[in-house]
Amino acid sequence: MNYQISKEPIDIQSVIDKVVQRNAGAITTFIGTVRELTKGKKTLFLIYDAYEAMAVKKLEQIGREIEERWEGAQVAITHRVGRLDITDIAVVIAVSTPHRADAYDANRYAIERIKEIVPIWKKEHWEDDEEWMGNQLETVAYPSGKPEESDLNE
Amino acid sequence: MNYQISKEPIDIQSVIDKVVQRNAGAITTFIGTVRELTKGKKTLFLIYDAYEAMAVKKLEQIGREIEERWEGAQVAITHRVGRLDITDIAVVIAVSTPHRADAYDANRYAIERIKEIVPIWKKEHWEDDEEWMGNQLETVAYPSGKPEESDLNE
Amino acid sequence: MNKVLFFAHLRDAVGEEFLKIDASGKTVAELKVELVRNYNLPKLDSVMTAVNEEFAQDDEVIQDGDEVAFIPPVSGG
Amino acid sequence: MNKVLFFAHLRDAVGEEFLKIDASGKTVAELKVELVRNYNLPKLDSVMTAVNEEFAQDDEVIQDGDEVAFIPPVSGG
Repeated sequence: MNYQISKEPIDIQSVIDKVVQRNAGAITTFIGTVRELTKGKKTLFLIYDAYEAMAVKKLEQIGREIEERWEGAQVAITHRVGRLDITDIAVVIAVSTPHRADAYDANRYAIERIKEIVPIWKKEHWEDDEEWMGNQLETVAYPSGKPEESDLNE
Repeated sequence: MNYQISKEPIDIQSVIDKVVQRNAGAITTFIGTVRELTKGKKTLFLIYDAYEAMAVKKLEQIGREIEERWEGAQVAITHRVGRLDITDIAVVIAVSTPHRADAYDANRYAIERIKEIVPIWKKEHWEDDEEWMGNQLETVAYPSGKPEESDLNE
Repeated sequence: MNKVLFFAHLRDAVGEEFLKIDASGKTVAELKVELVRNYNLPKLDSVMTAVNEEFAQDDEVIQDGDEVAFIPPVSGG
Repeated sequence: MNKVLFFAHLRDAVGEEFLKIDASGKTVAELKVELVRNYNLPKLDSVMTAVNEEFAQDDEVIQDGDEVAFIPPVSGG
């Protein structure tokens, strides 16, 4: 159960515990939190929704990609769904590796891939508006507006 | 108290809690753990020792360096001393920033700086030997064998 | 019959989490055209499709019983 | 008088956590030479020095009451 979609608040330590291994010298975590201000606009809260069964499969795929690229890596990812307030945790990614450089690189890879291929969406609620966000509005965009075929499947 | 030397096991969550902020979109942590195998040699346990008062000052310096380089960054670091067994946690670095790329880069900067300027030493205990390690044996070396003057003080 | 799922702004537009449609024998592209004709669906060009929880290309032919999902640009993380 | 601290393999060599020495007026380099002469200290070339918990250069002059520490290459993290 290293890859989960959770309706409840995420316990960071329990995600980390899944990647503890005797040959890890480093564990990195990425904790995505709800930020109040984006380009001067004040977020009140977010709603995350997921195509849950497929999202878990895609998180598993990302984990396999990492274990193939970074030798000895172990990965665990939990993504929250539902309503999240400012500073609440949306996602926790834990990666353990023998050496520290890999732990940073592999963790970074995981969050970028989540933003490309995992069917999860957030709806931003501001004081006077609300909108489903797509990643065309984020800094990471699909090449040609959608994932390349090679990105989508293993 | 964002920078500490601890004789007790480090509680990861309590380090993370110190950097939670409303304008963080990302928190990264680095957790350094005791690895069993290094180049085929089996570690039994480690002893960490610190020049504690100076180590805390140097951790604080690293935090200030990060807050100057990465806007909006908040940092907390706790380093353990004493005897550590395999998988035990030697150091936890937590960095929060508005955007995720900075959280990875600033965190990586912290661990590299710790290995350069913070007066902490580890003694490796193998089955038939023991030795104080210096970072000349690690992948990161001082240029010219010791830190440049500009590296040492603010 | 096929279960066709909608998410994010598509769900708001359709007003349903899913529809039961007989799409068997149609390609993904043909089903998209049909849905745009029958519902007020915006932006289907940038919407990906999954068949049985795996991304599918526009020329994939839908089989009876396949679960089809329309995947707007994702925004997790 | 000055408190002079040793760490890691230097502490093992000296056999003490610190010594009480009158080093005032001496440079860091001069103190190093004196210590190597009086104790079986290996590898002082790659050892840095801190005066009052701040790194110091070899030409820094030690004042009465300064705390001096010899800092072998560090290995934390």
